[in-house]
Amino acid sequence: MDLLHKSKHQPPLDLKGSLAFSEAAGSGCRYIRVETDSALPDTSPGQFFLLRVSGVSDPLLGRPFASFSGSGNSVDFLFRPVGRGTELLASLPPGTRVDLRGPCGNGFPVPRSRRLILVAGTLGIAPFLDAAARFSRTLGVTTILGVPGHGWRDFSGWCRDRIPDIHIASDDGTIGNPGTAVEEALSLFQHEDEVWACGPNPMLKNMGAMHSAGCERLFVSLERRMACGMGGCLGCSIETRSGSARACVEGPVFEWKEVLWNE
Amino acid sequence: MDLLHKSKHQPPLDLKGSLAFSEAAGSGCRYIRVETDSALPDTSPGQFFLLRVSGVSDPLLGRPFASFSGSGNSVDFLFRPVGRGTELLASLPPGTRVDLRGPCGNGFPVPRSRRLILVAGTLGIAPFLDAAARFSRTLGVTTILGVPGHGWRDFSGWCRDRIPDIHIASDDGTIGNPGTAVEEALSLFQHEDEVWACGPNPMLKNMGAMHSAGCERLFVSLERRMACGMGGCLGCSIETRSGSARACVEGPVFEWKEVLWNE
Amino acid sequence: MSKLAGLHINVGGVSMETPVIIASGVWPMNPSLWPKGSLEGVGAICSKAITLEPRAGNRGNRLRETHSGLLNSIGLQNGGAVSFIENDLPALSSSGKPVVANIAFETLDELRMIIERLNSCRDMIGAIEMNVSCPNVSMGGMAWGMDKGSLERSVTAARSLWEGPLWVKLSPQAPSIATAARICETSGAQAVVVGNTWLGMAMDNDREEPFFDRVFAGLSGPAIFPLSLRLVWEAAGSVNIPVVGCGGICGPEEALSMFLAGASAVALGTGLFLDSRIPSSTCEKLSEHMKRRSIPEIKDLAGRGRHFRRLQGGA
Amino acid sequence: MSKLAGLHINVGGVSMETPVIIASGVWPMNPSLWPKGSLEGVGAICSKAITLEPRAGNRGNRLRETHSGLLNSIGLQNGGAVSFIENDLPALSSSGKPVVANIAFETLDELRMIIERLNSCRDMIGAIEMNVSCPNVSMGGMAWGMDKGSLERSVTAARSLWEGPLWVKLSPQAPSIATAARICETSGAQAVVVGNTWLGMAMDNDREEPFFDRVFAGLSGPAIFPLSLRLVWEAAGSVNIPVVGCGGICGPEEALSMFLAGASAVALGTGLFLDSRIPSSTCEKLSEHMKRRSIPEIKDLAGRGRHFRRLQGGA
Ligand SMILES: Cc1cc2nc3c(=O)[nH]c(=O)nc-3n(C[C@H](O)[C@H](O)[C@H](O)COP(=O)(O)OP(=O)(O)OC[C@H]3O[C@@H](n4cnc5c(N)ncnc54)[C@H](O)[C@@H]3O)c2cc1C
Ligand SMILES: Cc1cc2nc3c(=O)[nH]c(=O)nc-3n(C[C@H](O)[C@H](O)[C@H](O)COP(=O)(O)OP(=O)(O)OC[C@H]3O[C@@H](n4cnc5c(N)ncnc54)[C@H](O)[C@@H]3O)c2cc1C
Ligand SMILES: Cc1cc2nc3c(=O)[nH]c(=O)nc-3n(C[C@H](O)[C@H](O)[C@H](O)COP(=O)(O)O)c2cc1C
Ligand SMILES: Cc1cc2nc3c(=O)[nH]c(=O)nc-3n(C[C@H](O)[C@H](O)[C@H](O)COP(=O)(O)O)c2cc1C
Ligand code: FES
Ligand code: FES
Repeated sequence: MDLLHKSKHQPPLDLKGSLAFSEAAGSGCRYIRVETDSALPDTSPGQFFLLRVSGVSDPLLGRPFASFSGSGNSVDFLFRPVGRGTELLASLPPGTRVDLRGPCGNGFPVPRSRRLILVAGTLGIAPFLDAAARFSRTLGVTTILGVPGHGWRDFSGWCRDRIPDIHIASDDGTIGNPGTAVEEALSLFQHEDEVWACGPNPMLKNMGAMHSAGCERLFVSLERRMACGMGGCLGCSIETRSGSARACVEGPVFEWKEVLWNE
Repeated sequence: MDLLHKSKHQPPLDLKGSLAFSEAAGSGCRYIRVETDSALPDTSPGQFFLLRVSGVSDPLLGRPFASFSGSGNSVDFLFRPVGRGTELLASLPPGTRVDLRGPCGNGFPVPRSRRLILVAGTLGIAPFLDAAARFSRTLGVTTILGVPGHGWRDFSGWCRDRIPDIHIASDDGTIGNPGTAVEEALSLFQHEDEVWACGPNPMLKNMGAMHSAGCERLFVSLERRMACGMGGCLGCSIETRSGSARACVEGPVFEWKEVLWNE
Repeated sequence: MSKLAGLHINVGGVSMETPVIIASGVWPMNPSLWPKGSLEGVGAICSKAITLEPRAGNRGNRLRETHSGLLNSIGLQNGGAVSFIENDLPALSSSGKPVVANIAFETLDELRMIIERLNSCRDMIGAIEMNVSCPNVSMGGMAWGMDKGSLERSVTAARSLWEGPLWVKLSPQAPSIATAARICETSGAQAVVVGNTWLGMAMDNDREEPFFDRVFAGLSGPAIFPLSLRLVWEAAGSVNIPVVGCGGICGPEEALSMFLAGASAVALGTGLFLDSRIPSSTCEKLSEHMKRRSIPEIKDLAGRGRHFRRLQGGA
Repeated sequence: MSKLAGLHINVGGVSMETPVIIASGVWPMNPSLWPKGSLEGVGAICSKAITLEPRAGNRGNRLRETHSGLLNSIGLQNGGAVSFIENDLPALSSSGKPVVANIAFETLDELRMIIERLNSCRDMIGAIEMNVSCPNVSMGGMAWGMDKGSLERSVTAARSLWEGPLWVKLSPQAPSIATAARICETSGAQAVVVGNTWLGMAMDNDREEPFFDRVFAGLSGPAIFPLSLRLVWEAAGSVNIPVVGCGGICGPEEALSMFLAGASAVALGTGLFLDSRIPSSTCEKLSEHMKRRSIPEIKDLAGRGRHFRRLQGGA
């Protein structure tokens, strides 16, 4: 299968660590740092870790979260409590022992264009939080955050504190420009721009409009429930033009065109 | 059954709270405080709480621990990691959410004698930690701690810091007087002393020697695995002369003579 | 009690204010031991298993925790039918909740004699729940529920002796829960309780011997919930009498799943060890779900998740 | 590798450096995806189920976590026998660990054709593991393991076609695991794997429909351990061929319990999702236990917990 963007795939490591801090990131979201007992390998934007509480079997499985600022013995995550696992995670105090498996997945490919547009739907900003800064040293980087509306004001502010030139769009028009992240991206798109997107599935599907607008390199990071994070269980499969792919190995980042959106 | 020492038994409450601190108490033992969201009822020495981590089902059951310094919205426990549940508990950082059920059980009866001897085997000191101070205002109180030996030096020190006139005995003679807690108690016993004991089963059984020495009021706090802590499951039954009794309702404190030691 | 509006239901002849039952063997029989407010949301209370003669229960270890589960080997410790009727029943019954008398027996003769005793206090008993599923005794218990013939004989016998509501508590170990439930229905049971604990075991690794004296023990608690839910789905698909869902329900969401799968009521066991307020929070959740979907009565909730639209075809 | 001293064992014709097997369906077939060091302590690797033709697996949700458990409905997604032989087997086999080929079939004809294909690469295959226990497909799978007649027919057929070691992976849903294991033994199987996932289900409460398209799914993970251990105890008591304990083993203590109950080897599935180093820590624990008890060889550990001294009499 030709879906592996990186020529040499590195299997994930199983690491132990502790929550170093857990802070509010606005609108119910949490910003957490894990300090690992042993050194982390390098990670690239779009890669992720499975995170779970150590030593207990409920919750059982690690939950996948995009990592950022990962280096040495610490790695950061940004998440929103949406279910049992994330709600529990949000309630854990610093010092709690956790298991990490990662970095998993392919991550985004090395950019080939001179300009990069990063398009995030709400928590989809996570993989771009340091990518934006990292790439803007050498490339023109435009970051877009789309949120549903006023409930997301604090979170939008938190993101703007980190990416001052971020473009924010809200469906209800109460924060930043009115409209969706995709519309915002279309309005900023210039020929030859490379576009990366991360967010809810419907948004990613709509990103297809970028192709129509002439975008040649359009990559999206997809979400699936996962068990192993290393290509064993086939629980995370995604239908692509090249056949069934695993979000945790051949993904989570796919070329938009590869994905069979209407499966 | 005439085993209920207290005329009016109060069923336990289900409370939520957070770990306020978790400190080393020497020799691997932990001293923790739980701050509860709502006010605690009064507790008496020998009563206990079932303690578990909130919101998860592994570990499933609350673990029974004798409470001390319980008042208002805070209650303290002293424990030793001996298995999965206690090891996990020892690793939890302050701020961790916990469920409490209690106070459970009968506790020790109101002392009738003018002198009270409290006999503890290692962690059996827990229910006596504030009883010693509380009763010494009105009674002559002698507290005895028995430990196996030198591995328990730090823990013995921790106990002495709280009960300066504590008598310590160690099996290997390396801490305090050589010998067992029971031997120590026999040597300090005076006619009409009331004796309370808490510790491992073999020690409690040996406490029978106090009777031979003339002790009339001898109470022991027994341990059993528990599920409900409120008399429902019959998992904690103890054979007594009056029939089967529940350690969580008719106990954990029994008159030594009531217990069928060789069941 | 407008919180409970719409939650009233009649399950197999027992009229209950809510469809949440306290399962057998987990709750004190003496009301003075019940935590304050813990009956809020409770629709009925099952007794601990009653046998003809008093039983001391099993020796040795009785409880062992597993991952999200509890193995128990209590062994039907109880004071016998006469003591139940004299000491427990009046108090239980004065709580105002229907009392479900859970009965266990080794022989049909014993079954007959227990029911005769209970007939003497018929008005204090909401229903008899035949326990043909206890894994923790060597005779009687589960054996009655494993075999079609003995299940039919025992339910038929009970039916002919007892005029009140008759429920049967089935064993997850029955080769087919659908068949077992159908036998109960045709033999005159008015409801089936699905199910009891699952047969498990634990090893004492240090002593290199089984942890329980009787080797096997019954597994309850959240661990078994997905298995119990499947049994309820199967049983509800095969009978017209109500199914009481039991096994691993430790919160409102799990209770709701049971109703959607076809249960008309739920029974809570191990969950009450963790939180005595689950009946109350379950009722709140059920009310809320019914309100959101404009479901007027709880009985209309039973089986709503069975009309699903996806194809069953596999790949 | 003195850490592994005494752990060598021959299980049903397969010689393994350790008695710890990677169970079917949980591990990548491509060794380049294996985490560094993760094969430490591993004695053999099972393939994902192989069917004659490629299968796309099930649509819709495939995974759902439960309390200490995992429901899966993967549905035997695989590239078919030919692709296995050409793409996966050579790499798997070059790992140096015996490869156990897990095969699933709908008809005896299909069984025959798969085995014929595998016969062409006999030397790369440690054993065939007949999967008569997959709950996630509509035909084949579990159906073969539920009925005495079909179990006997299929094992006998496989035995006549395959000269190498033959294992059968039994279903926890079999009415009697002891009977099923005995049928395998008399039909020529050299080992039984006990067992596969337990049939469970989950409800999507918001959508009011079953969470999985196929309604039922297979439950694995720590939740089922006490149930699997009981099955192993029963199976080991009824056959002389080795029993491989599988189901819910997530740590060294559980693995040790399986041996004491009668298993000659263990297979790890869901546990590997949590920690890829469990095979290694399991081997350490086994070695340590054996040393402490002066047990020279792992084969002497199997069943040591069966000679218990307490009475079985109940109360
Ligand atoms: C590669 C990858 C990277 C991700 N990065 C982030 C991130 O940086 N920040 C963040 O907040 N979230 C991220 N997610 C989503 C996150 O993993 C889920 O929100 C989380 O697993 C939900 O767990 P839960 O137990 O709270 O939810 P559940 O109670 O299991 O489910 C609640 C809801 O979440 C959905 N859900 C469950 N698991 C997943 C999943 N694996 N992916 C998507 N939706 C899921 C369910 O369908 C349901 O709607 C990522 C997911 C993937 C696959
Ligand atoms: C009324 C009462 C008061 C107690 N007070 C204290 C206290 O103040 N401080 C303290 O350190 N311990 C106390 N204990 C003991 C404590 O409850 C157990 O150590 C704890 O439950 C073990 O849990 P675990 O999961 O770590 O052990 P497991 O892994 O379950 O078992 C480890 C070992 O502990 C034993 N054990 C398990 N449960 C109990 C139990 N309920 N009682 C006794 N032994 C058990 C097991 O038999 C085994 O030997 C008390 C017990 C009771 C019944
Ligand atoms: C400690 C204990 C004692 C039990 N005693 C009985 C009993 O006497 N009769 C009976 O029918 N079921 C008995 N059960 C089974 C429960 O009523 C219930 O069916 C089972 O535990 C599954 O439900 P749960 O997972 O909610 O606990 C007992 C269960 C436990 C845990
Ligand atoms: C995601 C997943 C896929 C599985 N696929 C297969 C399979 O293809 N063939 C098979 O025989 N068993 C399969 N199993 C069952 C496991 O091999 C194992 O028997 C079962 O999960 C119980 O063990 P565990 O609790 O250690 O996981 C699968 C299990 C899981 C979780
Ligand atoms: S999560 Fe297991 S294959 Fe992707
Ligand atoms: S712990 Fe349940 S009766 Fe004592």
